[in-house]
Amino acid sequence: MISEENVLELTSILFAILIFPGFGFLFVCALGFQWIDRWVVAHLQGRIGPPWFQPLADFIKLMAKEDMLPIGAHERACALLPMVSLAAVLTVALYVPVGGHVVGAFEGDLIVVLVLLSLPAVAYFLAGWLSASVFSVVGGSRALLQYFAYEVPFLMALSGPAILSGSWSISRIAALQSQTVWMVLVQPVGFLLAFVGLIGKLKRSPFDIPKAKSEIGAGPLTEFSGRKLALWHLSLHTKTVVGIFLLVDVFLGGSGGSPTIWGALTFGAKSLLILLALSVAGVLYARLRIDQLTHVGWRVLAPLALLQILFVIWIGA
Amino acid sequence: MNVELVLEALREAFPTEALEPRAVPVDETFVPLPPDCVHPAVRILIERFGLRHLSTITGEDTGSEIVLLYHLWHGRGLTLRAVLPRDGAHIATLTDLIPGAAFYEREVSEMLGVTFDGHPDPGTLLLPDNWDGEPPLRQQRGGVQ
Amino acid sequence: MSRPSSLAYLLPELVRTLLARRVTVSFPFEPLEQPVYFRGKVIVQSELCRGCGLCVRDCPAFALELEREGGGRFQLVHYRDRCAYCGQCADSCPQGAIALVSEFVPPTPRRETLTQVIVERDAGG
Amino acid sequence: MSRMTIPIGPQHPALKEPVSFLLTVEGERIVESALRIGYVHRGLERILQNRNYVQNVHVAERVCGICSHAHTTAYCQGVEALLGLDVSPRALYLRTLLCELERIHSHLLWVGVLAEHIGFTTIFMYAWRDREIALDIMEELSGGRVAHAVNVIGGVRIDVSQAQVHAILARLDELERQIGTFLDVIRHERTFQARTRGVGHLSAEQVRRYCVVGPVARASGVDVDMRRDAPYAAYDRLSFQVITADEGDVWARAMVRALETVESLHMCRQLLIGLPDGAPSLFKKGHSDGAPSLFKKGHSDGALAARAPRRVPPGEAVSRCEAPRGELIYYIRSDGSDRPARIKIRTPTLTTLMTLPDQLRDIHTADVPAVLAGVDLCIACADR
Repeated sequence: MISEENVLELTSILFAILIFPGFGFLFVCALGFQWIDRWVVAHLQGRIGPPWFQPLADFIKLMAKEDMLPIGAHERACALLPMVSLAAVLTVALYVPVGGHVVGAFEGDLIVVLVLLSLPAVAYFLAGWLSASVFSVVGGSRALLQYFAYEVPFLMALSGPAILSGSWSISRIAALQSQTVWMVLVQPVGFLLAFVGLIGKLKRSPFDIPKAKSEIGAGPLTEFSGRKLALWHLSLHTKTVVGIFLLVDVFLGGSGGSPTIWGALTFGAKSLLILLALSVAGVLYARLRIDQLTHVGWRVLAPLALLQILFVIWIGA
Repeated sequence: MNVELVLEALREAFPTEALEPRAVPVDETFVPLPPDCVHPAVRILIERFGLRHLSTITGEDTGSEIVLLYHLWHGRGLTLRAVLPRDGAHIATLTDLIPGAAFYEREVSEMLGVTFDGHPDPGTLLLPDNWDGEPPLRQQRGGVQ
Repeated sequence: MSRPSSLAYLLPELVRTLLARRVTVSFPFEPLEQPVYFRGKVIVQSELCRGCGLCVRDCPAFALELEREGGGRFQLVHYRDRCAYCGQCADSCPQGAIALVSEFVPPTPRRETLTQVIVERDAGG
Repeated sequence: MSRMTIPIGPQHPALKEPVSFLLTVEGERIVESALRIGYVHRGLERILQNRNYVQNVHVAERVCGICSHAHTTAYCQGVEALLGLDVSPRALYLRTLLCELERIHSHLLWVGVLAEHIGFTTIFMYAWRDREIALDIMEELSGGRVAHAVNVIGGVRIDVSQAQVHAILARLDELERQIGTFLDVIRHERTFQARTRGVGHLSAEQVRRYCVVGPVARASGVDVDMRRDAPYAAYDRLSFQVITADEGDVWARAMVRALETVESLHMCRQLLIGLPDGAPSLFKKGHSDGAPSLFKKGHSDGALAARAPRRVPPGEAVSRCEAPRGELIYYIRSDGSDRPARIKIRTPTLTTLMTLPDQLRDIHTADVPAVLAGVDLCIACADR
C-alpha cells in the first residue's frame, strides 16, 4: 500500500537525484563551468572568448554527428566506456554535498568517492587501448602513467582532513569546519597537493599529457566521434564540477553548515574561485613531459603528502 | 675565399683541362669541369679551402645536353659546371663528401633523369612514389611545355 | 629588464593583458577594418581603357581576359575566382585606369557569380 | 619492449603543412624515423619558365606563405643583375625594411608555433597577437599582410611618407616591449626550459655536414649570415650583430630567433631614420596626373610602377639572400626572350629537413613537436 507520505518521499528523492543537486544541476554546472573556464582563459590571453551558449552548442552538435569507429576497434567496449565513465562521475556526485544538500551520505563516503573518481581514468585508459589507433594507445599508456603520478598524493592529501576530523564522511568533514576553522588554514600544503592532483585528474593544462594535441592528436579519444565523444566530454566536464565541489567541501568548509541561501552563495563563490585557479594554472605553464610529471609526482608531491600526513597525525594526537 | 687560389689549385689538379672561369652576377664564379672531375674537385676544395657549403645543385635540360651546376659558397659563390649527355646521364655522387647533397641529388635525379652513382638513398624526393612518366623537367620533343 | 625565475612567471603579463584591450573581434558580426591601401576589389575606369591588353599579358593568375569582337569593339572580363589581388594590372596599365580598392571581396560557393565584365566598349568608343 | 609505428603526418595537429614522418618507437623512445616530403609539390620551377618576368614576381612571391618578400627580393635581384639595372637607394632601403619586418613576423610566428607545440598556449596567443603589429605595418605599407607585392624589377612599388615613418617608429617601440616579454620567458620560465633545453641537439659539425643555414646553423655556433657575409640591398649600410649561440638545442634556436627579432627592430629603425630621398622605383608611370585621386594609390608623388625592359638579355645570375629561415638561392638563366629559360630555387627548409632523421633519433615522442618546431619547417617552400 502506497501512502501519500511514501509518494512524497519518493518524489523528493527523485527530484534530488534527477534535478537538484543531482543530474540536471550537474549538467548545467558542467556546461557553465566549461564556459567560465574558456571565457577566463580567453580573456587572460587577450581574446574575447566564446559566447555563453557555446558549450551547449558543442554538445548538441556532437550528439547530432555521425558516430563511427575504425575497423579493429572493440565496438561494444567503446560504446560502453564513456557511459561507465559518466555513470561513475554521476554516482560520485550523489555523495558530494552541494551547498549543504546531499542525496546520500554515510560514514565512509569519502572513500567511495575517491575510488569511484578513479574509475573514469581506467575507462579512459581502456578507451585508448581498445580503439585501434597508435595515438590512442600511446595516449592510454600515458594516462595510466599519469594516474600513478597524481593519484597517490591526491589520496594522501584528501585523507588529511579526514584523519584530523575523525570522520570519513564528506558532510561531516564539511560541517565540522564550520565549528572550528577551514582545513585549508590548518593544512595549506595538503590543499595545494589536492589542487595539483585535481589538475592531473582532470587532465587539464599543464598536465594534459595524455591528450597532448601536438603530439598524439586527442590521445585515447582520437577515434571517438559523435555521441560517444559527447558523453566523454560530458563526463570529463562533470568530473571537473564534482572535483571542485569535493575540494570546497573538504578544504574550504563547504557551505558553512546548514543549507541556507547564504551558504549556497558562499559555496558557489568558493567553487568559482577554485575554477578560476584551475584556469590560471592552465594558462601559466607549458605542458610537462610524462617523465617530468612522474618525476614531480614521486620526488616532490608524494614525499610532501607523506610529511603532511605525519604532521596531521602529530597535531591530531 | 680567394677565387684565384682556388682556380690555381684546380688547374694544378687537372692540368689537361682548360678551365675557363666566368664571372656571373651576383658575385659568383662559374668553373666548367668535365663530369668525372667534379668529385675530385670538391674533395680538393674541402681539404684545401674548407669549402664545405653546397647551396644547391641546379640541373637543366637545354634540349641538347644536361647541365649540372654545383653552387658552392664560402664567403663568395663558386659554381662548378658539368655537362652531361642527355642519354644515360650519370655522375658520381657527392654525398660521401657532403652529406647535405643528398636531397639535391635526389631532386635532380627525379626531375631530369640523371643517375648519381653511389647515392646511399636514391628514390623520389618530391614526386609520388609511383611516378612513371618522363622526368618532368626534361624538355619534351615536339616542344610541348 | 628581466625578472628572476619564479613559479608563476607569466602572472604580471596576464594581468597586463587582462587590463588591455581584447585583440580579437567576432568577425562576421563585427566589421573588419581594412587599411586604405588594402588590395581588395579591382575597379576600372572604363572610359580610360583603350583595350591595349597589357594588363592581360602581365596578369600572373590569368584572371583578366580581353575579348576583341572586331570593329574596335572589345570586352575586358575579370575572373575574380582566379584573381590573386596582386595589383599587377594596376601597375601595368599605361592609362592608370585600374585600381584595387580597400573593399573585401567576400567568398561565395557560386563561382560563376565572380566573373564580371569590367569594360565593355562599342565600336568607336 | 614491442615496437610500434607512429605516423606523424601527412595530416597531424603538430604539422601546419603536409609532410610525413614515420616514427618507430619502443615505448616512448624513438628508434627510427623515415621522412617523406613532396605532398605540396606544385611544379613551380616549371611554372616560372612558362610566365614572363613580370608575372614571375608574383609567382615567386607565392613559393612561400611567410617569407614571400625574401623570395621576390632574391628573384628581382637576379633579374636586375641580368638587366644591369641600378636600383635607387630609397628602393633598396624600402626593400630591406620589408625584409626585416618580415623576419620579425616570421620569427614571432615561430615562437608561437613552438609554444603551441610544447603546450604553452598563452605564449602562442601572445606571440601571434604581437606579430600583428609587424603584419599591420606591412599591410598598411603594401596592402597585403603576407603577399606584399612590394618588389618589382627595378625597385619597389610602395613609398613611405614622413608621417608614416613616425607612426611606424612608435609602433616598433611597442613591439620591442612585447618582444622583451618573450625574451624573459625564454630565459627564465621553468616549464619552457624543461621542454626545450637539450632537445633536438645539433652539433656545429652536423650543421656543416648537412650544409644547414640560417638560425638553426647559428644556434649551433656556425656564424653565417648572408646579410653580413654577402650584403645585398641596403644591408651594407646598416650596423647589426649576427646572433649566435653554442647550445645547438631548441632553446638556443628560440634564443637566437628572439634576439634576431630585436636586432631586426633596430635595423628597421635605422632604415626608417636614414631613408634616402629619391624615387622608390627606376621608372615612373606616365599618366598618373590625369587619373582621379582614388587611382593614385601611390603616395606623395602619384602612382608608381616599373617599366623594366620586358626582354632580358641572355645570361645567368645566381642571387642569394637571407630569408628568415636562412640562405635562399635563386639561379636564373635567360635566353633573351621575355621568359626565363630556367629558374632554380633552393629554400632554406630543404637543408634543415635533412637533419631531422638525426634529430629524431633516440628521443622521447613528446619531444617530436618541439624538434619539428625547432627547425622551423616551411614545407611549401621545400616542395615548391
